[in-house]
Amino acid sequence: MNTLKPDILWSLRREMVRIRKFEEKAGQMYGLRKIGGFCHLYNGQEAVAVGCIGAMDRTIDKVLTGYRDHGHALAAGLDPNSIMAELFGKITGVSRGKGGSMHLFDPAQGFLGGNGIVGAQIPVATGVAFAQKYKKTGGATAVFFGDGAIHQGAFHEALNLAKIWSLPAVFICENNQWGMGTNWKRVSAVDDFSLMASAYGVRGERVDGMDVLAVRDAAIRALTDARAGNPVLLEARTYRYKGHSMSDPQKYRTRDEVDEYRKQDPIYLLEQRMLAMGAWDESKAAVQDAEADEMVEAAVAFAEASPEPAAHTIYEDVYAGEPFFAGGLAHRKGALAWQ
Amino acid sequence: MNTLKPDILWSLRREMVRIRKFEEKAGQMYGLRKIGGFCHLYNGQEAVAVGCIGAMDRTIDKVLTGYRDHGHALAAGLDPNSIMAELFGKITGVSRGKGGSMHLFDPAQGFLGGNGIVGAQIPVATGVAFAQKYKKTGGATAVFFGDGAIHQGAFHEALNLAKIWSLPAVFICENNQWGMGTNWKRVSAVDDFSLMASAYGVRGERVDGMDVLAVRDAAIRALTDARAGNPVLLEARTYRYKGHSMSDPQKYRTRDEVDEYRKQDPIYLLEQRMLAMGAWDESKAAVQDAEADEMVEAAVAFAEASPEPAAHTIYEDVYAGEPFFAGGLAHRKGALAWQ
Amino acid sequence: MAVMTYRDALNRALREEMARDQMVVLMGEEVAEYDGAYKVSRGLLDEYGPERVLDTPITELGFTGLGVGAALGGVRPVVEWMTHNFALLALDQVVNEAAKLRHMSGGRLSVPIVFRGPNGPAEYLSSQHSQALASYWTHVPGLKVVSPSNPADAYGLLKSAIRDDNPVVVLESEMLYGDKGNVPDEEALVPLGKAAIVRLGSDISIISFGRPVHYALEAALSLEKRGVSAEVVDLRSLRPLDEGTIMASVGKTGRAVVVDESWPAASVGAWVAHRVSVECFDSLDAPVEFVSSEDVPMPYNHALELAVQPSADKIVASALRALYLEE
Amino acid sequence: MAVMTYRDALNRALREEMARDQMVVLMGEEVAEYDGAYKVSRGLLDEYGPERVLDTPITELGFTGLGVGAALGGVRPVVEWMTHNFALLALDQVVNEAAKLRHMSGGRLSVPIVFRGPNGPAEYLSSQHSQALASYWTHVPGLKVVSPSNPADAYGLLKSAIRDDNPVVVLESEMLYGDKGNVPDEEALVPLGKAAIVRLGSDISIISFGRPVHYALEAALSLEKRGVSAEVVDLRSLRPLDEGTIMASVGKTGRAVVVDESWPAASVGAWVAHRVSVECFDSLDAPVEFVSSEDVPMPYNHALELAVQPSADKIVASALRALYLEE
Ligand SMILES: Cc1ncc(C[n+]2csc(CCOP(=O)(O)OP(=O)(O)O)c2C)c(N)n1
Ligand SMILES: Cc1ncc(C[n+]2csc(CCOP(=O)(O)OP(=O)(O)O)c2C)c(N)n1
Ligand SMILES: [Mg+2]
Ligand SMILES: [Mg+2]
Repeated sequence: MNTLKPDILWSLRREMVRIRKFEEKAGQMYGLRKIGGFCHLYNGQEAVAVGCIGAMDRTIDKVLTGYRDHGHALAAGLDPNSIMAELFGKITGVSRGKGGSMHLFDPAQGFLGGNGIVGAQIPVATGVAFAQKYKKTGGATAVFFGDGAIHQGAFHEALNLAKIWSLPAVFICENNQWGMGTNWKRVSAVDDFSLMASAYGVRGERVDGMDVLAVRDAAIRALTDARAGNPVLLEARTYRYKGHSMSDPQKYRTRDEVDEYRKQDPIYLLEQRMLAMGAWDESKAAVQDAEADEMVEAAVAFAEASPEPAAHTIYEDVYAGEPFFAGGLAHRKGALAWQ
Repeated sequence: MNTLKPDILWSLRREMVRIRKFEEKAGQMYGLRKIGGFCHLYNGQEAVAVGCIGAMDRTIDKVLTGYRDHGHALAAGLDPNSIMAELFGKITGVSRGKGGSMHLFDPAQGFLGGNGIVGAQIPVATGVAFAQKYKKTGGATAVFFGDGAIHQGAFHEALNLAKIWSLPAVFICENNQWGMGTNWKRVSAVDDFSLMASAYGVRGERVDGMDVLAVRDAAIRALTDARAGNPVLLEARTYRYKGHSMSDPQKYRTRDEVDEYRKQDPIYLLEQRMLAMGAWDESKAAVQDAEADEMVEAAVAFAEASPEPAAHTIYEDVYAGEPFFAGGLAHRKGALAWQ
Repeated sequence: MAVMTYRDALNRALREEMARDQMVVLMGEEVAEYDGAYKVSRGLLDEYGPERVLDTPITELGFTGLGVGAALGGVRPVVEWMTHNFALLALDQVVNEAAKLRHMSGGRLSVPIVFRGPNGPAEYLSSQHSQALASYWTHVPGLKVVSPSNPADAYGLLKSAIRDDNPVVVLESEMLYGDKGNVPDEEALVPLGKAAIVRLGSDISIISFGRPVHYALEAALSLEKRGVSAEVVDLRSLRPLDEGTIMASVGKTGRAVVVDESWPAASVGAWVAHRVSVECFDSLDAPVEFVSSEDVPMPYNHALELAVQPSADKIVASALRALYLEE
Repeated sequence: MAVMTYRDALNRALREEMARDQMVVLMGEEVAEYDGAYKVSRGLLDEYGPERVLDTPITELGFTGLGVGAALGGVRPVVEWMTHNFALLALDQVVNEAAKLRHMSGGRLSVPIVFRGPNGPAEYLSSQHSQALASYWTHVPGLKVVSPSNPADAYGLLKSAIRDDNPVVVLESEMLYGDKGNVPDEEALVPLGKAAIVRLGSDISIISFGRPVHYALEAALSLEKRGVSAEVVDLRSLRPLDEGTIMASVGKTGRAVVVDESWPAASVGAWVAHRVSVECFDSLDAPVEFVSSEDVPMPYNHALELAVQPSADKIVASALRALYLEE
């Protein structure tokens, strides 16, 4: 770990800062009602997405996650402008304004969402890994899910399948300690999720999810195993700073608890590490920060300037090929009347 | 174990013989087309139902199982006449001819089915245990399921719930080594299901499911734990002699494999044990066998003599209170026309 | 009469039924310490304690099945689904267990359970979180299904549902939780299986349930301005369906618009429209109009998601078509 | 032309499509070593090997979701559900993933997958194993749904389904697997979305899909003996629905009986009946008759289970009613 080249350290910092600043801005834009609905921010958890996805081979590997997906999408290289435009519901958004915050996608970057049903991405990702193996692409799939999601039957069924079919999948439980207002310990029979790996004969590992270098190391090991046909379960112990979604008053936890975790902030931790290693450079950091600010501002400007989707687009993207409508054209005419 | 009173040994033998003979007869009746559909026989697995259910307190405890339920129903004390009548689809059947082989019930005996959806009984049974705890009945619930069922998400979700809510439930995986034509090892990531207990922080134990005394011992321990709020997972390694259901040609296994297991036949094993303990009595055994034969013959006679359900009964047992029909009485009249 | 929100009316029903019957428990995601994702269960944990108000893990199949088993065991569970969208994971336990156990056991078992939670479009949530799934429950014999459109019905139907010995699915509406209305001060049950005429009229019947009843009432006001007198029927109960009230209304008006916020094919609305077409064949002066959501998944963009759903304008247009008054 | 069973016709379709396209794989419970619970996949393991014909554990949600992901990854999976009854456990992955991923991603993702297996009543199986669940799939935009009633359609529709870039649900019928019929020797695709007139007639249209098409044909023969000429429309495709063919037939005959073996409420049959009532309002001489299964779970007893289902006799009675020839 200490042998990491400085440019890797800087690149990890850059990715985390970009996510942090993007999320802060998304929060602001939500406050201004530019963004609606459920908007789940990733602040505090940056090291997990950045540590894992940064360790992947973006030409062949694939990433799936849940609804708290801005961070993973940015780490996977999605265009920030198109992400912000999606949050604004614009036609220039990654999902043409149809998906919103929870449903970011970009197959060109190997990023397959962005899923709103807790745990549903786990079997889907296992299938993506199946395709990688079947097509002998050499790639692996990483799937992220929460401490709440791990109890879903989908997790159990998927891990068994991944193991018996030797699929190149890495299952990453981001234990941010809360599933909405429920502390993970109240709904879990075990206090270490990596233990669950033993029920599927796969390797389980717990990693400090605030330490991007530790996450990166664990991810490299896991990806190596996965590529060899040995799926892995990682638990990344982390923390979310913000409410579950923008509408969460967070009465279930104390400010002290949040502050305690902020002391282990993943960006701060990495900077301390860089300092200790003699790889720190204040002015370089300032440039990174400024670039991230610019990226975020540009994204907002792009989203603002982008047009709304046209009414007829509601009928698009439903089917490959010709669209069709139950009940015929009468319905179609009715809907278009609003325009 | 060796301190067991002879009358308990005889009663265990009696129950197993009754089941064995009932199943042989059910198989014959199926051949004669008195019974239709899926009919899953329990031959070979008798020690599991008898060992467990025999260790339960039938006044407060509850039993649930899957579609291979004749053995559990008999062990739970259901009237053999009404079971056979149910297999014949008669109105005198335990389920009034509506359930058939897979859906035997008798709440008066604490026997709550009889479920056809693989694994679905596991959460239901967990809820029955919830009711026992909530109502402070002191009872526990035993739920039986197969080596195929353990991979269902329902298992995972239920065990976690049972543990975090300290429910009096005993989960018994009857590993008869085949899920239809699939050998359990081909679809399982682990080769010892009791290991899976560790993912839920519950005690797991593997027991020889051909040895009724071992099963009984394990069940007594498990029930004691369960009553104290500690759910338990048991794996009973057993074997089914017959096809998955009556229509299964069993091409997936050799006669040798079946014969090998017949050497460890649970009834034979118990008899050897009794012989070794000096508790064996040939004439007493003959009386038990004759009584079981009589029971089975009487059941067939009862089923044969029982009337078919009347046509209007299709509208009964759908709702508590007044029945009602989507589409009104026209449909109702149409159906009754056949009578 | 007190004015209260739909949310508080549901809360009051739960509170009263839990006070009345020790066997009533509430379980679901975030129902206890968080007071409910939509605050329907506010204060119930404090009042009835953690044995009767239980936070579950996010395991819809598991805790729904657990509820079914608890009902078999004599408890009367109210299972909250955070939304009906997530209940698709639990569908098997409702359709194959709750709805069938009485039947499969020849009447020996009883499953007194309520499944409830918000159903139908919310706002800015895209397609996985904005679906109207009434048809999945209404299709199934063995279940009862209700869909209150206002606080008094929310209160009265939920109370009846809890007391019923059958599994009852309650379709609430997230968008109605904050709506206010009069609720009687005294206990007032609304029977399952009875529709309500929420507006009298003579020229056309608008038949709906849940949130779109409000669009229907709005449309009726618009129509009034054009000299058309619209009667509005709020089904309240989808199973059993109160065909008597529906057919009497259409028999009188001779014209019908059915409104359902779900997709059109194999929907409750299409079923009601079909029944009206058959039963009122001789009195119908025009084809039954059906306003559903568009036959597409729900988009995130707000203008688009509104365009996809039924609206007062669409109902007016349909009513005018049925009256041959189309512009 | 060769005479073959419905089962073998499906088998041939799978075999040919697997030969044509390396990306086609088959997965499900017992599909490989056991040759399929209903032997639809007989011989495919031997021919295509364990990488393309995969036995899954009994985990409907898991392997259905895995199939969806494999489709995202460029494989073209055929997922066999041992029966549609068990698919209720997998419903979420079909409705919330397969049907919506294209839409939620603004068209960036494609989910070319087929879900297939027997649907509808079998014999002596009671209520959890004898259900007709067409409406659950047909309700959902983003899916296509087909239901072949004979070997040639089974062959041609399954081939088209595998080649389609959308998720397609195929409703087979256990009771039809052994039925024989002519299937062309050359490759012959049946397009998705096209109904077939399987019997020409002039007095009444009987509209159905899947197994009840056979009851409809039987009923047509009986009706013929009474001097009534019945046309029989086999929908074949439920989504998209071929309204053109349906309405042309009813427009000609002026009378319709819709037959669906599912429960009546919120069903495909009621939807079709509704559409006919609307589109053929001016040409209908009688209310559209609808013969569904009774509104009850399926009993085990054989006489009862037959009584619950549609039959030729029930169709004849409905047709006579529609013709005002009721005895
Ligand atoms: C199947 C399903 N059930 C419930 C929800 C509502 N819900 C959304 S997020 C969430 C909490 C998930 O917690 P966790 O898995 O820990 O992820 P985190 O939000 O902490 O990232 C819940 C209950 C849902 N979207 N899907
Ligand atoms: C959810 C579901 N999937 C599939 C089936 C079909 N099926 C019935 S029994 C069975 C095998 C079950 O094997 P196992 O759990 O080992 O029990 P056993 O039959 O050996 O007692 C299958 C696949 C079903 N009934 N339910
Ligand atoms: Mg969490
Ligand atoms: Mg087995």
